[in-house]
Amino acid sequence: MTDTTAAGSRRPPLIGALRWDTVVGALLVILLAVSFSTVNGFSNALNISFLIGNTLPVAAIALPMTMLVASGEIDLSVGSTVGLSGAVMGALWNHGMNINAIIVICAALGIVCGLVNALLVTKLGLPSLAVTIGTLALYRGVAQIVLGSNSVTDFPQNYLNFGSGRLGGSFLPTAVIPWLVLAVLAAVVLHATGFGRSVFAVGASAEAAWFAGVRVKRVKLSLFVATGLVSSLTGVFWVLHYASATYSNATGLELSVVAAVLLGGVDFDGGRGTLGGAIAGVFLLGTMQNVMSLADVSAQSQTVVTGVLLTVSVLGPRVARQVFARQARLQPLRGKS
Amino acid sequence: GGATKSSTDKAASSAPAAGQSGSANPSAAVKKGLTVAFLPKQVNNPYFNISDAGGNTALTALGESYKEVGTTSATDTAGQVSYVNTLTQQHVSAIAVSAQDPGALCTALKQAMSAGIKVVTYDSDTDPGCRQAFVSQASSEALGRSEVDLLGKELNYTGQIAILSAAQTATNQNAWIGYMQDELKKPQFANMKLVKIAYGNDDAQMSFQQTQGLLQQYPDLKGIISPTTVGIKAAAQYLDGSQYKGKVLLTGLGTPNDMRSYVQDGTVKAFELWDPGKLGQLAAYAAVALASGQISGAQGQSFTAGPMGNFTLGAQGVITLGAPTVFDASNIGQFNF
Amino acid sequence: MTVSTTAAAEQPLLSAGAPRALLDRVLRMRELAILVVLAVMLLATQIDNTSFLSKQGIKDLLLNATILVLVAVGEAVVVITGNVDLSVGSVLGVTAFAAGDLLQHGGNPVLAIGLAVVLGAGFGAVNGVLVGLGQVPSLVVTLGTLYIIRALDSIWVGSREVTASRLPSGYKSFGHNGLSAIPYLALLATVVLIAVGYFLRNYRSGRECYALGSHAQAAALAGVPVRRRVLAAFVLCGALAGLAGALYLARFGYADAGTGSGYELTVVSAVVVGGVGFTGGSGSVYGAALGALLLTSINSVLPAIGVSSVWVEAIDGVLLLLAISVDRIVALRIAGLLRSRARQARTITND
Amino acid sequence: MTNPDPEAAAPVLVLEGVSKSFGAVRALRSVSLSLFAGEAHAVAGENGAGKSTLIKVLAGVHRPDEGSVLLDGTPVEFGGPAAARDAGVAVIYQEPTLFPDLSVAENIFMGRQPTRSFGRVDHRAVREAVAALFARLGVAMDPERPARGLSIADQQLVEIAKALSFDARVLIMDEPTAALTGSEVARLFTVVRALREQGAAILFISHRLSEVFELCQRVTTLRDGTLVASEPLAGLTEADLVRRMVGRTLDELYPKQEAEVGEVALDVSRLTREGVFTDVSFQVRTGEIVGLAGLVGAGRSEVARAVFGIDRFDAGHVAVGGRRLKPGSPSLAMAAGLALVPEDRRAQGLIMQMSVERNIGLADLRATTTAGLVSRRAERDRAVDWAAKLQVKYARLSDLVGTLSGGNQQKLVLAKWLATGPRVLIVDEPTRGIDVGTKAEVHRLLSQLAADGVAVLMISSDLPEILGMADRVLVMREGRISAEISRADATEQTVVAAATGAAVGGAL
Ligand SMILES: Nc1ncnc2c1ncn2[C@@H]1O[C@H](COP(=O)(O)OP(=O)(O)OP(=O)(O)O)[C@@H](O)[C@H]1O
Ligand SMILES: Nc1ncnc2c1ncn2[C@@H]1O[C@H](COP(=O)(O)OP(=O)(O)OP(=O)(O)O)[C@@H](O)[C@H]1O
Ligand SMILES: [Mg+2]
Ligand SMILES: [Mg+2]
Repeated sequence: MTDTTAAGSRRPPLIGALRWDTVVGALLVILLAVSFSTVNGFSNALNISFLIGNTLPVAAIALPMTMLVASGEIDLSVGSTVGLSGAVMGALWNHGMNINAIIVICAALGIVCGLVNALLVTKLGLPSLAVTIGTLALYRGVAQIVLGSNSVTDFPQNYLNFGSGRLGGSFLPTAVIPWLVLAVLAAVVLHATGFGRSVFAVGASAEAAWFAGVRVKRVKLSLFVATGLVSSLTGVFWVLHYASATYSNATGLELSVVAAVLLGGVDFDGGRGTLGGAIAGVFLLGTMQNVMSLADVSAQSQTVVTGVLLTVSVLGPRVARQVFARQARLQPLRGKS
Repeated sequence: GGATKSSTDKAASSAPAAGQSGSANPSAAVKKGLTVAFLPKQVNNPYFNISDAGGNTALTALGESYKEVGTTSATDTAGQVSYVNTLTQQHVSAIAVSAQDPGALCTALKQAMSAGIKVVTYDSDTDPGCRQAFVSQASSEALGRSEVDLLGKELNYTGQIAILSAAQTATNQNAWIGYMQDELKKPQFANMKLVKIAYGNDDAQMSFQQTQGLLQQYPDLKGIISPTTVGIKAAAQYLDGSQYKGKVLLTGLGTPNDMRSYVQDGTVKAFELWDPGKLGQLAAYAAVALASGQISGAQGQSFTAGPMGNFTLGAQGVITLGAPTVFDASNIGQFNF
Repeated sequence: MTVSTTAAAEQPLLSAGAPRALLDRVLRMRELAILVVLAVMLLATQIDNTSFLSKQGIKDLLLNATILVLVAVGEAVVVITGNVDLSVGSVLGVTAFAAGDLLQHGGNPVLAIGLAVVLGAGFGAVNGVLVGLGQVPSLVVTLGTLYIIRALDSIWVGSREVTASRLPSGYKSFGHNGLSAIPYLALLATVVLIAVGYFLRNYRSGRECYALGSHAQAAALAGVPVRRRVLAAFVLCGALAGLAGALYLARFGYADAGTGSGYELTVVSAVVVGGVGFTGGSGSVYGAALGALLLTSINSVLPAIGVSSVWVEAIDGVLLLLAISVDRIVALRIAGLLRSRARQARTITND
Repeated sequence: MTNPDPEAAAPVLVLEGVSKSFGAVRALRSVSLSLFAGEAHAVAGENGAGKSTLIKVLAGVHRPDEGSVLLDGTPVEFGGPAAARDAGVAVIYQEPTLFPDLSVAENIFMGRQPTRSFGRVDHRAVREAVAALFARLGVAMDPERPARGLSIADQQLVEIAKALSFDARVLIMDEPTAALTGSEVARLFTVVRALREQGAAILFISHRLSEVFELCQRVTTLRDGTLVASEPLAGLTEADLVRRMVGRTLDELYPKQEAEVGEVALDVSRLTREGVFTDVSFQVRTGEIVGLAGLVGAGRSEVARAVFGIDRFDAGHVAVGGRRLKPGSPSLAMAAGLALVPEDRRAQGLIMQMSVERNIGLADLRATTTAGLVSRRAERDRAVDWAAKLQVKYARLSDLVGTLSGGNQQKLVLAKWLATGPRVLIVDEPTRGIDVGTKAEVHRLLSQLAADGVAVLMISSDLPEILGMADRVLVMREGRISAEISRADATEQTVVAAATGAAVGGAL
């Protein structure tokens, strides 16, 4: 029995540090540092507030999406849920309903949207990718039926201010506060509670988790519902931020969210990933886009960069692991000679 | 607070339009060193490519700088907002924008205007309060009525007709369709009946299938109006390869290059369009006039658009390009756009 | 103390009887559910609108399905190997334009189709190499190449477009003519479908695609050249997307930088509706083709019965959900059937 | 073509000074081995000794860091499993590797199906060959059914059929019998002996030493990755072999402690799951070990699953400590004090890509949670504690359990459940793939638990284990309890008779 329990859980520091989420975080810091010093117009408060404000929808949905992907599922209907929530908000507002009541209704609607996904996945055992491609069309379709071709813009000013305003004169959009609360909550739940442990267990092996007494379906159900709820609240924010409710709000948002989450090192097969990585991924993509626009990089070239980043994000960790595995193998040999 | 629509309606409608205030000096000299940024609905869209090239021509003639930025998708409203933000950061002199959504750009455009940037919309307008001037391709009324007249003449004013539009939300489409329906109420159209408005979402395949559907649902259909370049092209291609070729007449808005072969082989008799290049030129001249202080966006002000002559601002700062051109077998050879 | 004798072991298998086996085979066909849904839908539409299944109507149905069928067949092969290719829409776009560009400069139509296929296969090879290289989830890799190929396409194409007037008329008529109600394009797609289906069923390398989708590690242990098969699947998928691109051009007479964007979700939907399991290893290309036919038919049926296009998207979604739910319920039933059968077999043996 | 004196001929397959490391773990250190035609050669060693690694080197799965493999005297470097197979080496791996979506027949012939003209697969030939193979092995399984849903034992049988179908010169079997009952093992051995007599070389691994003695002529023993001895079995006793494996003599294998039998802890009444098991009733009292025996597929595991709430049942009820359990909820069953060590450790017992500490903690998250937050320290302490109690061999607590040897994984599953402090413990094949030393350890542990008042239900296909450990033996046949036999009456004959339905008096 060579090195058993006594060896403890020490890891060679290099391999520990070279987790992909840390790499993404470091990249983000470097990008920010370089942009602050060299990119014209990046560093002023207005731009930073634009950057954060425009990234918030993706950042918000990425929180529950990270957990969902870690549990081995995915939700592609989030963009449509955002759109549906906005459309309902616009339609009800046109009917003269109280805005607070509308927001509550939108939240409830999000829960229903999540529930529909969840029940199809857990009750029938359907693959979530297929289910949510279906609801992607369905929710967007319902949005279209609800609001038709209307575009509603005349929401009360103080609410619009929440959507696009800033905290005092600072660079922080007002809506960052609720997001931060949500982010901390999500991080604690995922990484420090029993529920979080179950999420990873379910993602890595639903069967083994079930044998260990994890209520697999309930875990999945709550994650889908959380995703629906956050998406619909994001829909409300979207309407207020852009001061526009149309049925087509946030078309294609799902791909941005998924791309950011995957870039952040969350394993698509479930069971692995960190919330910090996902958030870093979100802001890395957002900052990248902002900087490239400021530097007059065309939209097409920006897309190339996004694509390359994504590809590297999956190839990168693997290549890194191989390289460091080789180093680790060589080290004991070197130590001996 | 507990705001509802009715309680804020007044406040919203009585809010002063940001652009229209301020005075202008018609004889002010054209400022030099201006940068005018074009922000089309979509880059790489052939139509906007022609219009923006027109803008470039005009600016080059004036000795000002031109740039073009934009999203690769025509429904990426959030992306368009980001671009407005970026241009604000870059302190361009004026923005010429074709809005993807009438409301969503407002906050960002207002921010741009408060930073001293002049805003002209072209092709597709925002709410009037969010820009100083709108360069309209043709009056909606003229377009709508003339297309019905065109088809009426071809059909001897009898038979069922249908409209194949773009997205259900497209503001300009809906305005034109409104005038078409109004025109059809006139006595000479008593025997012409509009049976259906279909939406092809400016997607070739969808427009294609919508055309098929129209013909299956209404076997006696005699004519189709498609006031969108994508729609008319798809409808023509379908008719061309079907038994309905030459039996069902098609008109609408299209570009000569797209439609040439269909006019030559008899699938389409006539259609119309303004010159998108001229539209872009006019937008550029209007932007320069605004930035030079020659106009401020109020009704009645006028400016000189280089070789295009004098233009006067109408109500709510609308500048109209003029009547569209009708293309048919006799003249289509002369155009290349 | 051995329990079962050889004769007893074989007995239940053989005496189960041929008619039951046939019924079984039919029941086990996951494609059956889709076929039924499709037939019911078309019939109902025909009753509502008698001109729906006219010669022109049938031709339109088949034409609409052709392109999606081709791409879905390629996608199905990739999905069967346990992967997915999201870049098919981008590949279709590039290849359609490349073929068009060649044609409008006076190129030979056959050459243009060949170019599209080769170009598509090339992109497929890139995907296949990237996926095989890192043994990484193909969903992420091809989401990346979806962006990259689309962007390279729009940088290359810019605002150029290929319009019908610049295409040889023979090429266009190939796009919409045919033998009576059967378009040439549909014939071509059918040939491809049958060839791929036959190959998957009857060749070792075809069976190996199922094996590695079912359990990649086990496949490696069984000596299946995993990377080579994955690469081949992606190349086939790319090539078919390329072929579909060339046919898209013939059919719609148009291509620009945006051609085919967003197509991947439709293709994936078709494959999923067609009963090809997303975890790999199950389903057939015939199912995928039926799925494609079902999806495109819905889009023809709705306008034909006068449903407002406002409703189309929602109905599409509901039908997709219905299709996969029905498929799933049928599969569960069959699993139950198997369970009780296995029990019976054992009981007979042990007696 | 029998070869009466293998030593006289040249060896078929030789392993020379082979070393293999995984990161910091040195699984094999300069191991040599010669395999002759016509012999059955056993490899013995504790869990994690390196047996499976050795086999994977032979099969071309792993490339050795040092040393070489010689086939017929010439060094070979297999690029992969396919190369080894083509050279005539067939392998049954420790963990079944089937394609769940494909039919059993396809599984057996994947990659080398007989073909017709133009290289097309001859489906009929495949079916016929499989039917013949199954007849040879006496397996009653529909070759056309998908492999998904096969029990572990059935999977193992398919693996065996697959390996036999190669007609290989060298047949390597890594614990092929771990999940099988006596009758299947006997049949397998008949077939293997026939192969050996036809001149094939057999390499065989099993933790059941009686099987080793029954089948093999020579044995190679490994300890901690190093070679201890390679010698003829004739003249060795089980005790000798054990001493070579563990480096010391072993205590009694079935250390049955007398415990006071108390209240009824688990009461299963008329439990029925349509088509799976019918009318199953039994009770387990505190301090009692009840054995559940039966042939493979008799439905023992299914009963255990239903009792624990994994599967729903159609009729009957389960009560723990007098309180009825809500069906279909493992978490409620656990709350009532039930624990289940499942039969398939890879799919059900552990989460392969999670670390040792998280796996141990998963079954009882409440124990390490304070104020809603999981304490990492508590999690680690608990893991260290229980891993030590069961002598689990691992390098770091943060290692993924997928990298542990099969036996150590099995110990981890036990650790995970014992850590929950259950009142009723159901163990399904608790010693599958566990070496003799640890097996004794597990038996002692189960005895100890019973003595401490835990009610234990032990499902096992290892008849001596059942007879040695159980206070009472329940026998299942075709989904029903066919007999309940007291410890005094339980013998190999009575149990087998009840399991097979053969008419032997005195069972009921
Ligand atoms: N892929 C791998 N990565 C890391 N370590 C490994 C790997 N495979 C085996 N090991 C380690 O190598 C050692 C030998 O394992 P091996 O599976 O050969 O044992 P074994 O003798 O077959 O044991 P058992 O009887 O439990 O099956 C163990 O410590 C194991 O943890
Ligand atoms: N998930 C499943 N789907 C279909 N059939 C199954 C499933 N699990 C088990 N079976 C079948 O049910 C029967 C009973 O299996 P079970 O595992 O309960 O037997 P057992 O007595 O525990 O034997 P052993 O565990 O030794 O194989 C077997 O024929 C098995 O093939
Ligand atoms: Mg082993
Ligand atoms: Mg069992």
